Amino acid sequence: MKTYDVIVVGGGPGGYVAAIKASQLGSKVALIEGDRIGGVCLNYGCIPTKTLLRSAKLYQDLMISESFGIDIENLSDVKINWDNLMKRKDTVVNKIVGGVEQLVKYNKIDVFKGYGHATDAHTVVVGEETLSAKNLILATGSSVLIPSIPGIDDAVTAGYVIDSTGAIKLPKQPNSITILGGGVIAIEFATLFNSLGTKVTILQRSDTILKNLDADVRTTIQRHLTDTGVEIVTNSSISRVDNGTVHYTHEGKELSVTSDIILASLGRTPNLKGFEPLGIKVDKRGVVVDEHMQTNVKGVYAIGDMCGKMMLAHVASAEGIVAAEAIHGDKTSINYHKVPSCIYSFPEVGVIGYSEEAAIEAGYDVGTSMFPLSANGKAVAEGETTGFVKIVHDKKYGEVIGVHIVASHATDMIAEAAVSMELEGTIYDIAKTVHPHPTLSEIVMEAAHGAVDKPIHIIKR
Amino acid sequence: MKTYDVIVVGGGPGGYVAAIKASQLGSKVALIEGDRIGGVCLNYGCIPTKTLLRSAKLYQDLMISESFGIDIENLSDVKINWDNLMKRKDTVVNKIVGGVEQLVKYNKIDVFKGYGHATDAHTVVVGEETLSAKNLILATGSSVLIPSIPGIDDAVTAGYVIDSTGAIKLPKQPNSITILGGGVIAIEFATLFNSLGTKVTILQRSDTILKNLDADVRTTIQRHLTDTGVEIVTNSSISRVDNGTVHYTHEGKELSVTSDIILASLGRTPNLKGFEPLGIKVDKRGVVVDEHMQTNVKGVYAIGDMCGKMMLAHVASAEGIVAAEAIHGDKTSINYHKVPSCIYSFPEVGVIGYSEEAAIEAGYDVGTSMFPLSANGKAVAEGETTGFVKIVHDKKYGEVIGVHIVASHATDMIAEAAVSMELEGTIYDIAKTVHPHPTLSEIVMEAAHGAVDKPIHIIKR
Amino acid sequence: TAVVGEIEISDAVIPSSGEGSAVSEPSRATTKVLATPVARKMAKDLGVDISTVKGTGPQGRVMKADIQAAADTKAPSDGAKAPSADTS
Ligand SMILES: Cc1cc2nc3c(=O)[nH]c(=O)nc-3n(C[C@H](O)[C@H](O)[C@H](O)COP(=O)(O)OP(=O)(O)OC[C@H]3O[C@@H](n4cnc5c(N)ncnc54)[C@H](O)[C@@H]3O)c2cc1C
Ligand SMILES: Cc1cc2nc3c(=O)[nH]c(=O)nc-3n(C[C@H](O)[C@H](O)[C@H](O)COP(=O)(O)OP(=O)(O)OC[C@H]3O[C@@H](n4cnc5c(N)ncnc54)[C@H](O)[C@@H]3O)c2cc1C
Repeated sequence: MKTYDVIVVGGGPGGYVAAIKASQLGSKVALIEGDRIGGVCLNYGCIPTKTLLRSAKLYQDLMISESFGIDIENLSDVKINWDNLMKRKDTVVNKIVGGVEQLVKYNKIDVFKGYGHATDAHTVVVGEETLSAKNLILATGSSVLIPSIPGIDDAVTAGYVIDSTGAIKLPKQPNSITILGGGVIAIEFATLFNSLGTKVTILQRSDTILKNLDADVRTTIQRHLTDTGVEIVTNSSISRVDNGTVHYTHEGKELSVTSDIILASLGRTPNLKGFEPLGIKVDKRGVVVDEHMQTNVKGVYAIGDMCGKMMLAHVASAEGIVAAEAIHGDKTSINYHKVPSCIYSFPEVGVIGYSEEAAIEAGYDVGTSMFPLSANGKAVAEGETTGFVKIVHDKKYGEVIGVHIVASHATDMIAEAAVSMELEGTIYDIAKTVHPHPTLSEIVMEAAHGAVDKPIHIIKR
Repeated sequence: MKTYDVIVVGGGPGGYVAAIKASQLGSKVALIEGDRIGGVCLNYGCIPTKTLLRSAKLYQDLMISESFGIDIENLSDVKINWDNLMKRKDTVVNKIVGGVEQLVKYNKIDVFKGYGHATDAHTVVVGEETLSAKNLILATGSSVLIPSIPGIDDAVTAGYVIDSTGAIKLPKQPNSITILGGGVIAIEFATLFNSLGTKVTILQRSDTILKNLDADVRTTIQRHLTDTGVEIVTNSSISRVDNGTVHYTHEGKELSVTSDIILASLGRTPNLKGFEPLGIKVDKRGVVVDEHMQTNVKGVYAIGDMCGKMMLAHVASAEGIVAAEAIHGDKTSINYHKVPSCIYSFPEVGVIGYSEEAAIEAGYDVGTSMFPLSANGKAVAEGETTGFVKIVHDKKYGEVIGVHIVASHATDMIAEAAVSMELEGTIYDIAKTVHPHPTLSEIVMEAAHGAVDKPIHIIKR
Repeated sequence: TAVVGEIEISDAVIPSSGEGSAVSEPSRATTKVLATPVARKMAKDLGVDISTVKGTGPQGRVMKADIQAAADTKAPSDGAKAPSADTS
């Protein structure tokens, strides 16, 4: 039996970061991973999707290169080389996973390959090995949930229905794809396939895609997707799947859509198998933890997707640091209202904090200010003018409590909002900050000016 | 004679913003512009260059599209359509200038077309009109300085030597260009022409391009330009120009370079003509003003390039707001150590505050932390890994006093640093801010972690 | 009808369901001092009670210059320099 200070189960962005941090703080750490270091994020999630999206964006720009003064004699000579697309993705993933493996090694963490299970709060068995430690950090992530729709199991077996992991390794480009669900992952895949020329249909159960996002973001993205050729059916109820055909009802009518591939993106469920003996409390979102990521069982921490707070890689990492610090005796915590999230659609989305609706509901004296991208010089120069910034503030002090950006570089831009909110910045501070010209970030300043008083660069009636 | 509260001379980003702000604060405002509203920035500077750079970036990406999994049968079928490039640039410029004209009109500002001159501190003559006002804001900008090099005047007349205004409206793409000077504008044009396939040579008098920038930024950009085919000759002394040939000495040798076009980018000089009667004080940088932008003559303000503080559009605009507020009785000012500046090279540069050298010279107890882009997942996914972030902080409280970013989206990323510094943020605050994954902005957080203690994602020995 | 999962991955905002938002509901009842991180550290360092300092930053935010000024004015007369506990 090997003894450690901390055992981390799961080597995703939650687990490996927790392990590194714990080791940096002086603990002797074991990390158990059943698949590949990097977890969903590096292997099947964040990184492969963004790698493919990079190519898709280039392809899209290339198709309209004439409007930028670059002529391609025959656009039909431009071909997506699916094999190379996949190869590049694998190269990128392997490079980054290799880097993380190096990091883990450099930080003197013992890695055990295999799926672990706990026998009690201090003992984890992996293969032939039994490990023991004072503290346990669970970071096993989540798995795709395939809902029980009549016919879906057969369609999965026949290869018609896939999940996101299948979608990043298709053997060839589908002519058409139907996406079940309208969450962030669904929208990113819709963007990817649509940009590459695949016919995309989204079937969404509720009346909107991207629910929980600010209404202005939702409608802008929904309209833009529709304008660029994606078919979005909201208020649809799926009744049955028959190979590549999805039968559904919409506004009382029985309809169906047939496509090469059906992507199920209907939610994820925490990975809890093997930890039943611990008796940790779970609710419908996932493992229940206190603000220092400790479960109801002393010395057992849980982080990342399995807690279901915000299913994002940077949240998993931040929670991993909190757990490692808690074990080390530093009581830190995360304010989830100050955590950004992104959608890598074209244009991108970056949001943080309260939506207008949520802020009102939470009882704030809410002020909002919006500034459109179409009035921004850099956006016009780049030919990408769909989008806006919306700042939600608490009128009491002018504190910024939510920022919602739709713009081609929104995922880079939201960091400004994150650091402002971390520093309890107000609309006055952002308005006063000199932003460089010409950049998209000027719209953030303009919106702040609009919240304080009057923006310079818009006709506000 | 028409009477106003404020007369603004010059309709660039300094003048038009000052005019709008003054009007928003309740003043009756006249704006005098001899050329086109928008000044150098909108018509010949920021906007046209960034519009052309957008096309150049696309062309560059397109040339390596195979590495992204997109095949173009014959790369020789891809052609730069110079006329369309120019047309797009004109369309963008006209659109933005038109927008500003609307704004000026909407803000009830009387615009007078023509070059104005002052007869005293309250009187400006433009064409047939004589205008009078209690306050005058001068915002006449700067002009290119063509140094007196033997033969240069003839070469200008013959069309071999041009300035930046000529460079954005060349009738056709030059095969080769020699750029005299190594400042920001020179580097942006080097990037533009090099990416489009023109052979570029930079002749720089001193031992480095981009002097005044942090040494790490300078060397990274210089190396990258060289690696991508730009010839950079530092420590060169130009002796004579003969049509398209520049004769220069370098390390004691007499050398020459011949190219289709020579771009003179050797500095700018303030536009002061017509304001001699005011007796305003001028030093070698430009008009001398106090922190509220007032000259030595009461009621006469000067803003923007003509003051030569930082020759940037957003500085001109910020100074315009300060002047308008000062006239209105609000004493605001600008801390130039908290003003970002950008270079739209590939990769881009965004910097703010002290360079490491300057911070040491200023007497700070300097700490620095660097994080390379090559260790960032998004950068690897995008295939653009040249760059880094460097944070310079004051060890006393950890206050961030300088941030230097080289990255494909550095111009968008620097806003985070600007707002952090405006709020007197520390390395601890930036490290604690959760940054979204995967984004380039994560390197800012990692560098802050490195400054505080240890970054997660790098092997730091 | 289809069974659709409760959990949507990388869902952007925490729904306002009980458990989720309870984690971090800000306490908004107290009046707070707007101050910069450096000003707070400096106030502690120099024994200045930050809540007594009038801020000159946007919306009255207390900046480091304000703390320096407060410390400078009190320094000559106040030799004792009782450090303030206020680090809010
Ligand atoms: C297609 C897609 C795109 C995404 N894009 C983004 C994005 O752009 N940005 C973002 O922030 N998030 C994104 N996400 C979400 C992100 O991937 C997750 O939030 C993140 O991976 C969660 O990290 P984690 O460490 O909690 O779990 P995971 O990454 O799921 O890692 C858990 C690890 O634990 C291992 N494991 C499980 N059980 C055991 C066991 N018993 N013993 C040993 N090992 C075990 C698993 O093999 C796995 O490697 C995306 C997700 C998907 C599916
Ligand atoms: C190629 C190039 C690229 C640049 N790129 C950037 C960039 O990306 N970002 C950035 O921040 N800066 C950039 N700059 C710098 C930027 O353009 C200037 O800093 C900015 O334009 C200065 O603004 P201004 O209002 O002071 O003067 P100007 O923009 O020069 O405007 C002055 C105006 O006054 C008018 N005028 C002059 N004399 C009179 C008179 N007597 N009567 C009436 N009108 C008069 C002129 O016609 C002109 O329109 C660039 C400059 C160049 C040349």
